[in-house]
Amino acid sequence: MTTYSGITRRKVQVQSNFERYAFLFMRLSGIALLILAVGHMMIQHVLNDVHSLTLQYVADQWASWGWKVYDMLLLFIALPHGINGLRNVLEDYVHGESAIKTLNTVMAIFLIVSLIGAGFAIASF
Amino acid sequence: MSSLLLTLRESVRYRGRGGHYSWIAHRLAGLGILAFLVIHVWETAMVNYNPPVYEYAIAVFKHPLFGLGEIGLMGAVLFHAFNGIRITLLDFKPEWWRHQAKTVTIVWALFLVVFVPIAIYMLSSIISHCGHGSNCWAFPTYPVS
Amino acid sequence: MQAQLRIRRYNPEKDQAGYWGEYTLNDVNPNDSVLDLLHRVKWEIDGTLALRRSCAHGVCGSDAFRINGANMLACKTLVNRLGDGDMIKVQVEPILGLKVLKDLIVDMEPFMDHYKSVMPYFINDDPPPENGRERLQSIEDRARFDDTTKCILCAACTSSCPSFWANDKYVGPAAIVNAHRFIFDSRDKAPEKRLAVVGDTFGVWRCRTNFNCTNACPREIEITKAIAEVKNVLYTGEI
Amino acid sequence: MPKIHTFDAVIVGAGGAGLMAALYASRSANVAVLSKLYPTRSHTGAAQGGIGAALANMEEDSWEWHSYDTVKGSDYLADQDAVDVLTKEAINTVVELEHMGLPFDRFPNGKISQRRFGGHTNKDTGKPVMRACHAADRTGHMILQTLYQQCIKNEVNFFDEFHVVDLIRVDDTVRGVVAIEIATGEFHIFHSKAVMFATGGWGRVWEVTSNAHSLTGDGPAIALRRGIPLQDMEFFQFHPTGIYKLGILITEGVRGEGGVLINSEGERFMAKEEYAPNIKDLASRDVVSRAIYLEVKAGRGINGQKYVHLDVTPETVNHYYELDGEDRRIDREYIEAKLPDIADFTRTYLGVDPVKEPMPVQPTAHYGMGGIPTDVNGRVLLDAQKTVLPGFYAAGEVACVSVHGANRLGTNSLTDLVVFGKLAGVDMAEYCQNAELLPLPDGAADEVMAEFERIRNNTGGVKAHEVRRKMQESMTENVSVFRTKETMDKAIADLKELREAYQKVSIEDKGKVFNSDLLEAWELGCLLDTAEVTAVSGLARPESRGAHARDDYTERDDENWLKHTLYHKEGDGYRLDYKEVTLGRYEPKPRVY
Ligand SMILES: Cc1cc2nc3c(=O)[nH]c(=O)nc-3n(C[C@H](O)[C@H](O)[C@H](O)COP(=O)(O)OP(=O)(O)OC[C@H]3O[C@@H](n4cnc5c(N)ncnc54)[C@H](O)[C@@H]3O)c2cc1C
Ligand code: HEM
Ligand code: SF4
Ligand code: F3S
Ligand code: FES
Repeated sequence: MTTYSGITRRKVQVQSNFERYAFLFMRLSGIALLILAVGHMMIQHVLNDVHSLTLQYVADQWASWGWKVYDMLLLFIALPHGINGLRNVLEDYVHGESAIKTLNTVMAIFLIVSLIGAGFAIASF
Repeated sequence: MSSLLLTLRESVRYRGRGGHYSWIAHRLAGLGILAFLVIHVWETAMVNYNPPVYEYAIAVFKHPLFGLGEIGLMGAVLFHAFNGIRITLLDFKPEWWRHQAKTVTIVWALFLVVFVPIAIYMLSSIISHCGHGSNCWAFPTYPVS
Repeated sequence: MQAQLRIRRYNPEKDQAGYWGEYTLNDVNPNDSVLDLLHRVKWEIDGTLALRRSCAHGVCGSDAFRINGANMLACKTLVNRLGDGDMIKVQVEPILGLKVLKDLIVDMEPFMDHYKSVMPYFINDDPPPENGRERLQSIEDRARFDDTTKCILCAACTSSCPSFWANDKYVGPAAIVNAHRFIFDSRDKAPEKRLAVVGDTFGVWRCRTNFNCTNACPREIEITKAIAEVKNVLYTGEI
Repeated sequence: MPKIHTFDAVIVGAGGAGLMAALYASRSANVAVLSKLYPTRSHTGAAQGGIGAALANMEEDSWEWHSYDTVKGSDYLADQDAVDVLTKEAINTVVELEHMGLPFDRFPNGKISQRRFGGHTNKDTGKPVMRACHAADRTGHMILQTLYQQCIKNEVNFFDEFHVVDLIRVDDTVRGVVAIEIATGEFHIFHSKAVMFATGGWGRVWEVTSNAHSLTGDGPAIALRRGIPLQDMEFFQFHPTGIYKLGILITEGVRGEGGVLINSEGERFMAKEEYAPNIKDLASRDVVSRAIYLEVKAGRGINGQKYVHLDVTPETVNHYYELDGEDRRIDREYIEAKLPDIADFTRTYLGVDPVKEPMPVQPTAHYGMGGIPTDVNGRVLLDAQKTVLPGFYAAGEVACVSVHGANRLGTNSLTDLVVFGKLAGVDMAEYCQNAELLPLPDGAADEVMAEFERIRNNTGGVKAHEVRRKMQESMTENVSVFRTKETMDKAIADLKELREAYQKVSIEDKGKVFNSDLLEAWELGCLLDTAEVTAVSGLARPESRGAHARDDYTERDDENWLKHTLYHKEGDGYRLDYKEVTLGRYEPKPRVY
């Protein structure tokens, strides 16, 4: 008897769209945030608690390139992750086409302004 | 609007299993962290743009209520992080879905194991700061001297 | 034993809004199904109660209701699964996210429209084998989509999904299950067309891996797994 | 005023037969499919074990053998020309289903997987043969889904949840049907050149049944009321293995995979000389049902109750394989893979795990061999001379071609649906090309609307479900696996009383929207009609043949009774008439398994 076995693998052309990237971004940024955000929380909120936090402390940290990069990464990953998460939530509950457009625009602007504003604050310190 | 309220109400009323409550917790935690993050980003940026505002902000953060909030934040980040990793792993490894009920338990267990000691530690540090005789309940005035 | 039923009632010809009907049944057998109880209410107490049912053993998909808070088939839920003791409380409501037409009956059309949107039919225009016989398929290839062939379109899954409650434009787990059925069938030639639908804004990306669907499915289809497999095809471009 | 729709043809019923017909007819005609259920909820979806076709994918087989088994299974009452059409066409049609995407299980050689089933044999050796093409134990589900999917692809017009309540017949023409839109309670008239009934079975006449609540004999009852005879209604199949008390079917595939029936003494009783010493548990259904009945009657039911055990645990199965000298062995995984739904049913409803424990089973009302008489093209026949009623078609369980005769072989119903559904669909489309749309008579829906008004406003105080229950009890008691003159007389008397009670049935729901109270009451009328035809036809046949087994006439009587019964309703009474059986290659001889 001839046998006929095995799994057929097939290549397909998939159209990409924003949601697909957003979805992937949420997962990949999530993995990065596990280190960055949890690390940040541990260092800044547990090991050094808020009572030892001073202007000088921040200034000292940002004097080092390492911390600058760390905080910059955190900012540039966590904020888009969070804002996109908020977008997901809002798109669940807000159905009007124009309403959601307006909200998305506001969130995008807010995101860009925040990234530039806060990013500049870190970079130029 | 009524449909939004209905949705929210039924999301709580629906008798789902682990995954359902993890989803609620993940969503709430994510939104909570975001709210804090937005404040935190701008407040920290003030180190550069407007130091007195920054000083005032960290003074406010030393208030025990904010201390409790900080513990909450810690919990939110930890749960959201672990659960986020769970979702990511299972998304990329569909064959692990068989164990989904277990993964929910594992995430909660891991969360408790990590969070409880940290929470106790953080709580004790709040208490110890209030124990110095200073009136830790009073809000600071602006600008901080 | 005794059963106390709370059934969500609504008659568009009479009522402004829904209300709870309360009924008590005696001599209930722990092996009775919830469908049996509903029949008893309808036949012995109130003939106006409206519900859909047909096969009475979990294969036709007519009677998905929300029973004691979660979606299941009334005919496949035995009283003994809801609790024991001399008195048992059973609460039955229509499934969520679809318009209630009367009592436990909801409008299935939006659900069916989502189902149809994924082109849930075999597409292969190549001429069949010359010997006039079946196309061959390996046992392994057949096994890849076995789980998703079981769907009976009961809507228990889609109507248990918070993403669907929130926004009914989401195609929902049932439609994705049926897309999966064909995407993973090695004989089918149109996976790309289906992927374009389920990969769109209101496709798989609305799934928040909540798992209510998998838990609700009376056919025990691993729905969330199927959804993840479809997502993976969308990431990798390989089936 | 009812809303009027116009189509070339109307198909009533969206099970396997209706959908197959729709698929073919809609290629050239404008067709509407009306169904009281969403199509995918039709009871074809419940069919488990398989669809018979001599594909010979694993071992030698031929359609002639399949014909022989079918004829023998039918106790020689089947029309052999029709049987040949069935078994020959089965092969192409099953392949065609595969081409439509139907996900059959596969053999290691990549071909459609087949298994053994009751009554299917190798004609040379008399041994069981693998002929049942299957997809696990949900073959019917796959057929129903696949056909519905293809209908969506081909944009067939569906009217879902439209309950057909009358056929519009004027002399010897049909002009459409009357239906109630369940969601609104409105009446609609579907005006057409041709009408097909594919409304399935009527197993709800009995108490313990494998049939859905919706299988209430609407089709046969409407036909009867419109002057069309019903054929061979005394032959109703009791499937040997229904779940005890619930009637949920345990497919013959269980025995095809090696399962055996065991009585309270631990005997595999089917092997006894008086039952089926050769193919044992895989004998024809009527034979096995009777054996179970007799075992129980002799006090060998399990725990003295009315059931026996069906055992498919690997230990038992392998034990008997060894005794029978077979090489085959099975294990737990195999059972789980081949019979997943059965395992699910017994776990859900009995808390019994079939790979570890035997299942309690008893015969369950299952399948009507009789129905609306048709030829092989689905054209409805009015009398013993086979006069065609032009434009009226029937297919599926509701039709009687007759390929099942006095007892249907397992897997042959699904074959019947797709083969004759297709042939009927093709013929009907052709008919529509040449036929004219005849005008609707005045007040086409008046009569049935008046009947519904009567039920809606009746104040007799009798509850429909009580009448139904009494009918089911009486039929189960008196017209089941075995019957006698006495029991059938009793049933007929009971039915007369119940019919009077039916005139007093009143309902509580006076509304229009989804008024199932009203529709269930009307369905009860159909059930009573079909029950009566069954009992009357049975009483008139003083012999035992296939599913019609009489304690007072235990022998088959080919000399006088090798003929089909035709029951005509006439006024308030009836007239019985008989039709020749078409014989062929296989001469009637005693049936031994
Ligand atoms: C549990 C079970 C297992 C079975 N297993 C097998 C098997 O393994 N192999 C096999 O060959 N056979 C099997 N059979 C038999 C076979 O499945 C049935 O005989 C067959 O499916 C009947 O198909 P159908 O198309 O005639 O009717 P159905 O599938 O019953 O469909 C009837 C259709 O008619 C519609 N309808 C009825 N009345 C009305 C009305 N008044 N107005 C509008 N619409 C109406 C219904 O909505 C439905 O769409 C099994 C049967 C059962 C019950
Ligand atoms: C610490 C590591 C983190 C991980 C592993 C992580 C992971 C994820 C993942 C995988 C999702 C997608 C969930 C889904 O689609 O169902 C998500 C959603 C979200 N995340 Fe995070 N995240 C992390 C940190 C953060 C931070 C710091 C914020 C706040 C800024 C945040 C805010 C959100 C929000 C608002 C959502 C949307 C929630 C929803 O859709 O229900 N996350 N997160
Ligand atoms: S996937 Fe399961 S729950 Fe969803 S419709 Fe199909 S059978 Fe029902
Ligand atoms: S419930 Fe909804 S969120 Fe995904 S896992 Fe199921 S579709
Ligand atoms: S009645 Fe068919 S699934 Fe419940």
